[in-house]
Amino acid sequence: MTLETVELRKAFGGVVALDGASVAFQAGKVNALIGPNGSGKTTFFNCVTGMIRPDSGRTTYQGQEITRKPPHAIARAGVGRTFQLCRVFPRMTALDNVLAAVRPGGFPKGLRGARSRSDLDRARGWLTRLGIEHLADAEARAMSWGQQKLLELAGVLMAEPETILLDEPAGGVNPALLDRIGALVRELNAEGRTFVIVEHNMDLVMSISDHVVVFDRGRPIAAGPPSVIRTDERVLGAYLGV
Amino acid sequence: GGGDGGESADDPITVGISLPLTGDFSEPGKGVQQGYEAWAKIVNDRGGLLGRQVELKILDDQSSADRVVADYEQLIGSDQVDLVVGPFSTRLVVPAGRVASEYGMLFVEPAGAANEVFTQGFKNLFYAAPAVAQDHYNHLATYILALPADQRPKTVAYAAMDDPFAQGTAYGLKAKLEAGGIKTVVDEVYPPNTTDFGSIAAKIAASKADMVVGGSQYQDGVNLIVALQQLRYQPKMAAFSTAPTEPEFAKAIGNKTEGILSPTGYSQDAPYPSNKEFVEKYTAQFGKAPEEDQANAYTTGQVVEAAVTAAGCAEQGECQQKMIDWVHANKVETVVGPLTWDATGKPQGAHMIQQWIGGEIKIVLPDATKEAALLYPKPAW
Amino acid sequence: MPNVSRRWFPLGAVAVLAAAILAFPSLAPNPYILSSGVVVLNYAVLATSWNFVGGFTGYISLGHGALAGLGGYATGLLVTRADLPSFVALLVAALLVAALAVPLGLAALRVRGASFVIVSIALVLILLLVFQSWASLTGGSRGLVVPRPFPGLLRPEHHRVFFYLYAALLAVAVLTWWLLDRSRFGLGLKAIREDEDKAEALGTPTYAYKLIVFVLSAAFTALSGGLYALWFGDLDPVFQFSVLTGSYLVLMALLGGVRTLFGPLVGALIVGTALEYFKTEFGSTPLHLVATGVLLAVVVLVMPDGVLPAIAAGWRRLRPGEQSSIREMTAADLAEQRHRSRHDDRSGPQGDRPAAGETREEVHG
Amino acid sequence: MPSGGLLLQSIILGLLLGGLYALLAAGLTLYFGIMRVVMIAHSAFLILAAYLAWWCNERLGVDPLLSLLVTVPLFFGAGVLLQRMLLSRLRAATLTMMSVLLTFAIALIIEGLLGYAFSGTQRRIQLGYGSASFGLFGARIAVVKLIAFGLAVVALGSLYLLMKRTSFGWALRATIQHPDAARLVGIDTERIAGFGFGLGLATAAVGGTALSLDTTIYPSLHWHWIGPLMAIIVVGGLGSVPGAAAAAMLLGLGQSLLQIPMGTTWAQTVFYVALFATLAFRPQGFFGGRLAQRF
Amino acid sequence: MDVQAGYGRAAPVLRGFSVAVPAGSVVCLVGPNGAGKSTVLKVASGLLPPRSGRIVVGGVDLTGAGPQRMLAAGVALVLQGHSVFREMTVEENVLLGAYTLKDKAKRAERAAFVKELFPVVAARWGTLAGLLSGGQQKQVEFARSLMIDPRVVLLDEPSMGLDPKATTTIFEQVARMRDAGTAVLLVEQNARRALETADLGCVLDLGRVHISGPAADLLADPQLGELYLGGRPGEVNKAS
Ligand SMILES: Nc1ncnc2c1ncn2[C@@H]1O[C@H](COP(=O)(O)OP(=O)(O)OP(=O)(O)O)[C@@H](O)[C@H]1O
Ligand SMILES: Nc1ncnc2c1ncn2[C@@H]1O[C@H](COP(=O)(O)OP(=O)(O)OP(=O)(O)O)[C@@H](O)[C@H]1O
Ligand SMILES: CC(C)C[C@H](N)C(=O)O
Ligand SMILES: [Mg+2]
Ligand SMILES: [Mg+2]
Repeated sequence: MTLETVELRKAFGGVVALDGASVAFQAGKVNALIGPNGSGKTTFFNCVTGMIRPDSGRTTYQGQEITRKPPHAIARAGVGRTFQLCRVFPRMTALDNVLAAVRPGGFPKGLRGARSRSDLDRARGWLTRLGIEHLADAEARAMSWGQQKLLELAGVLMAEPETILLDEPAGGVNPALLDRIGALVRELNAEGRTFVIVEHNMDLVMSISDHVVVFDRGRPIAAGPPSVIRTDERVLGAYLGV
Repeated sequence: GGGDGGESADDPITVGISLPLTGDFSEPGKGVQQGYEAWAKIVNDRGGLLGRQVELKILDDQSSADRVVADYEQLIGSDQVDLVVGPFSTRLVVPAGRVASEYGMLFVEPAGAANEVFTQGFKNLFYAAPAVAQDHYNHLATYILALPADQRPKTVAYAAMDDPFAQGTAYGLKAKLEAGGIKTVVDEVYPPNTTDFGSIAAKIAASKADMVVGGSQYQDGVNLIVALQQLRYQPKMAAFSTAPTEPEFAKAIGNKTEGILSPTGYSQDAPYPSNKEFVEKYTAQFGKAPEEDQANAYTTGQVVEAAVTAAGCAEQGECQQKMIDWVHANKVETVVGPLTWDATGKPQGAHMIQQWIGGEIKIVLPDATKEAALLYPKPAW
Repeated sequence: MPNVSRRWFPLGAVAVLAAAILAFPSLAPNPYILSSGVVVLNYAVLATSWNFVGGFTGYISLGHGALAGLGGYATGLLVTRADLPSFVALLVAALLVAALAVPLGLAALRVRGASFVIVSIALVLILLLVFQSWASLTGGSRGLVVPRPFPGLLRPEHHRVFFYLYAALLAVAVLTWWLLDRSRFGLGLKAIREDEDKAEALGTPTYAYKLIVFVLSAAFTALSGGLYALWFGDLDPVFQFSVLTGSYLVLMALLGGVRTLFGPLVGALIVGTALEYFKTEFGSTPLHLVATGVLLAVVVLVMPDGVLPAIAAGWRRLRPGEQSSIREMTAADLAEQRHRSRHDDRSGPQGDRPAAGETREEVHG
Repeated sequence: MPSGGLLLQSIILGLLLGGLYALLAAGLTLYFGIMRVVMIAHSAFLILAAYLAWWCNERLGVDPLLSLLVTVPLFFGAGVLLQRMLLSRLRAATLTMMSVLLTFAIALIIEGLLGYAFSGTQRRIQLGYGSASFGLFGARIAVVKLIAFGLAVVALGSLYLLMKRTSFGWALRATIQHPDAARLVGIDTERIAGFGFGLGLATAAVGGTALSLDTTIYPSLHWHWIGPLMAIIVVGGLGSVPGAAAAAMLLGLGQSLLQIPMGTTWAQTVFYVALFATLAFRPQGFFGGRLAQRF
Repeated sequence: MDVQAGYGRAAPVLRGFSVAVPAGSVVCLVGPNGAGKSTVLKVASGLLPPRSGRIVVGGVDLTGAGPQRMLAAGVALVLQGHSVFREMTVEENVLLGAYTLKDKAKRAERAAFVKELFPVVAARWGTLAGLLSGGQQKQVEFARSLMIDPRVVLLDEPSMGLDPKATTTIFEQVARMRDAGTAVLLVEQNARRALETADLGCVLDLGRVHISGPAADLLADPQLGELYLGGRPGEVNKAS
């Protein structure tokens, strides 16, 4: 169990976004988190990564309690994420966007030059793998929706977190490219990275994930391998809507 | 100007001045400007100084200490004026005085009355008026303390601007009255940019003090009086510095001026020889008689004139020290009487007290120069 | 060839600039001009210090005037009340202000954007109130007179000494900015400017970063303010704690270009000179305010990125080619490229890319 | 311990002052909370209006209240022009920041022109009823202050109704929040934004006139007002007219009462203390406030 | 009625692109990221003036008209990404969709219709839209666009971020619009699904039409599949 939550609860005014969610994600697997709109998936990510504070409940990462840590500390512990409403640094070039994901390190290290050869090479490598290498020197704000989405993904990958949370990576991405993203995820997973992916694109979810957790109204209602989930009654009712 | 070498007898003597023509002190600042202009005209009509015409170079410092320094820096360093004289108000005189002193210039000033002007260690500065701020109310203090015990005001409310001069006057009086056993019931200090006097007035009115003393410059005095009147506060005695002697004052408070007291260093009817000429020529030039600010500026001119004449020169350099030494050693006859200074440049005289009576401001103290008897208790305003 | 010129051009510019600054006192025709030079250098240091916060993190502070004022007052008070030697007082004051900047930063940096602007304005106004009211310590509205560090010196000499002191301080500030700009720490700060939450999610301790750079900026600002106090001698709360000062700094930095090393310096040169010129030209009327306002408005409307970037862009437009930094590719092209890159995999894609240096220059200059 | 009389008097003064603050802050709420423009020049426009009222009174002998007939439409027009010609040119992404600077520039220009036209000298309208007052349980209420308060109530009321009851209010908010989407539902965004700004300046016209009745004015006075007004809109919750009004009354009262023990200057710190407390504990404001988002 | 447009921008995103959308039909625009799909819709809705070329709606040349006139001519666009008015309530958002509609009864009727269609919209009627989840916001946006009956609807990735149920609702509505005689220009990355609904398909790459034709033909083309539509057609498609 690498990432585990116990009874996470978060209410916004009257709306209970997370209602005692206890979830466990396994290390070295591609996990998927699915559920209807508003079921609390993004809120779950936000709580886990420290962007918002849960009302109650705990999160542990590799056995360490991370519940009330600030987001950057959680990121440094090895949990990277992307945002559903894709966020890039608009007035930086694509290359700098990716370079900015390199952790600066402490006092003397932080003053080192930001564009070392090796960092540059890695950054360009990621852009290439995501098919946006030709945009390396374009400012992020001048990119199309899907291009920004890919750029954000490149940034997270550059930081080399062990565990990567992706919030709707497929939203707005061209399907041809999506196949390759799926392949990329599997590749990285083979290198030992853990993924948690929130996604509505069932093709993608079912084809790449090892373990699927289904959310409804702020708590998991089912969990298991894709083949099981696909036929689970509750899932069909709550989510797939048949 | 041209301070360097080629000094010729028909070059005018330039006098550099920075004045608060706008901002907090603009009302009195304009008065000072008129005084200087009157002086220059009178001197020039007389044939000039050392046979040279006097030319004024006036800059506006917007009542700001930063600007006043830059102005004198420019006047002395860049425009190379021959002489400089002071701006209005202690707050500007102190920084200006330092520039002048660091350039070794004689610095006579019309309006740096507060004590701190004379504690800076300036050896080149002279205040051209009869008395310093804390002595302005001396005659009034004597008068009050001489009243029979049952008629004396028993409680006093003080409100003073956080300004060396304004506070100096009020606290000068306060020290003397407290020593005489008169109680202080309100003691408020407000910053120069205050515009709302409602709550200060409320405090004063609620204290029902017999007397109110305002350490004011100009507008703050006007505002405070209106606020007090809105609350129908009727003291037995009300004294304010500077404001009541300004020409605009009566109109500004809606002519409800009756009985307001104010110290002044100057009287149009003063018997000093040069005063008659000044009042006459000033009135001819500006269409009305001079007030205190104009007189102080004129006095400043007179002192400089005496120094230049005695030293026989007027330019930057050694001449300045000659003039400084001369002023330290001599008495100068002016429109406010004969003036002498101590080593710090402090004058050695006393102020008179004026009062608004029947819509006019009249000298009421000391007895020797009074134009009317002091109205006490003061009629309602 | 263009590569060589790109390398040597900045160095040459720095050398020319340094020479010009060092020669100025000997060339100044009179002490007044020299004193204006001191004022302009003061602005240059302040604007550069401001840019540590404004340029990197994008937090627009209108309150830096107050930090300079604090530096000035602290220096003055340490000299007058604690009898410290002037320049010891200056350093201690800068340390004190830096220390005070920690709680100030902790409070102010919690909020972003416009709220931060409001807080920074509030900082100025509240300090103004405190320094006006706490007369027993600060002298209140009457101001504070700071004794001369070199009492014997005549005024022109005094100006000259301070001119060089300021030049040295400026050099240190510019050098520090340059170091940060090219560092990883600097890139983290720029990420904060672009999207703070995102930077945080990428592992940048944004709050700590902002705080560090704020304190650094405060220290430089305080040094400049303290030096001003020693030079000028008369401190008045109304001028030490003025929103106007802060906004002049913003104007200078913006005008020159907040994302460039010499932007604030160039801005200070232009605005500082303009301010002095407006004052002497329209001195007796408040029209200098109008002129300043118009200048600011024009900058904001016409060159929101500043003079230096505008010049750079103009320069680029003059040279043909390199219109767009985006190389355009169809899906098929991309597929093919991918194919190729899979073969020469780890060697990394670092072939010839004409537009690369160009674009970077524009962004980080 | 202050006497009961002083306390009552201070409460009355505080409430009257609060009303004036509420009016002056209303415009700011409009630009800042709704249009995302930090309008530094608002108080400069107040002072401008005050000067116009003073000028009308001084030169033409017109009662300042009558000058409203001219200044309100004038300011509305100026606001529309300002928005259309200047603010609309700013990039949406940097609007908040750049508007600070742009409006700052406008403030400087106004201050400079006022200084040029009328000099830096302090001015005060001399009204026949300037020091008139009537009693209330032993306290006194100055007529001029009451008039100012009345103006504030009327102006605020109409503004509130306009924003809540007409589709103009909706369209304005939509325009600011997502201009493209607003255009796509058929809103004439340029006109709406211009009107919004004009409305804000119209409140400045009323506020300035109210202000001129009972204080001295001088060109640089607007600096004095910026801090308290900003504090009020933050405490009241950015964007909420009733919130700003409540905060204004409360802070006005607080200031007035604190003046008894602390004196005028220290009492002004109440605004900043409230500002910092708000930002620390409830950044969305204490009274109104909608999205708890940080700008 | 059809829309005719040809464009070209300085740093050209679209270089000589034309498409015609007949009334009562759905034209689906697909293409890689950055191909210019959103740009086409922005130009067609008047948000972005074209450099050259013409936009014709129902035979009337409307080149250069702003969104307001376009809307008056019956052209409506739903933006890509999130375009709710964040600090307004769901109610205000939805009703603003009918800003141009003066008839109050009609408005209320429409509101009731969209509330029924999207349960979330009804449930969160008084909430600030910015507080909704990503998918919920998309639903509000779509609901907002349903408040009027335009002649031409431009949809930019309407299903992005929506759960399967809501996606189904959206495609149903697209079909309903077509049946009511509306011309729909649909941009979708959920390309296979969209082409299934569409009558005509059009593949856009680098600002040019790569290929266009009946939707079914495009779906069948294997090369298109690899470059634009992605492989593995619907392993689990039956579920949705
Ligand atoms: N800041 C907030 N304030 C109030 N309510 C919120 C806030 N954030 C989320 N919610 C509510 O919490 C619920 C869960 O939202 P969340 O964004 O986690 O959903 P989601 O599962 O990610 O949905 P989607 O698939 O649409 O992205 C929603 O009903 C939403 O309205
Ligand atoms: N504001 C802009 N400034 C400059 N270039 C832009 C801008 N917006 C988009 N572009 C460029 O125009 C091209 C087309 O963008 P557009 O948004 O139309 O693509 P799209 O086909 O909708 O892509 P996606 O599927 O990713 O949404 C892209 O290469 C993009 O980089
Ligand atoms: C008596 C006045 C001319 C003195 C002046 N107001 C000052 O501040 O010192
Ligand atoms: Mg979500
Ligand atoms: Mg798009």
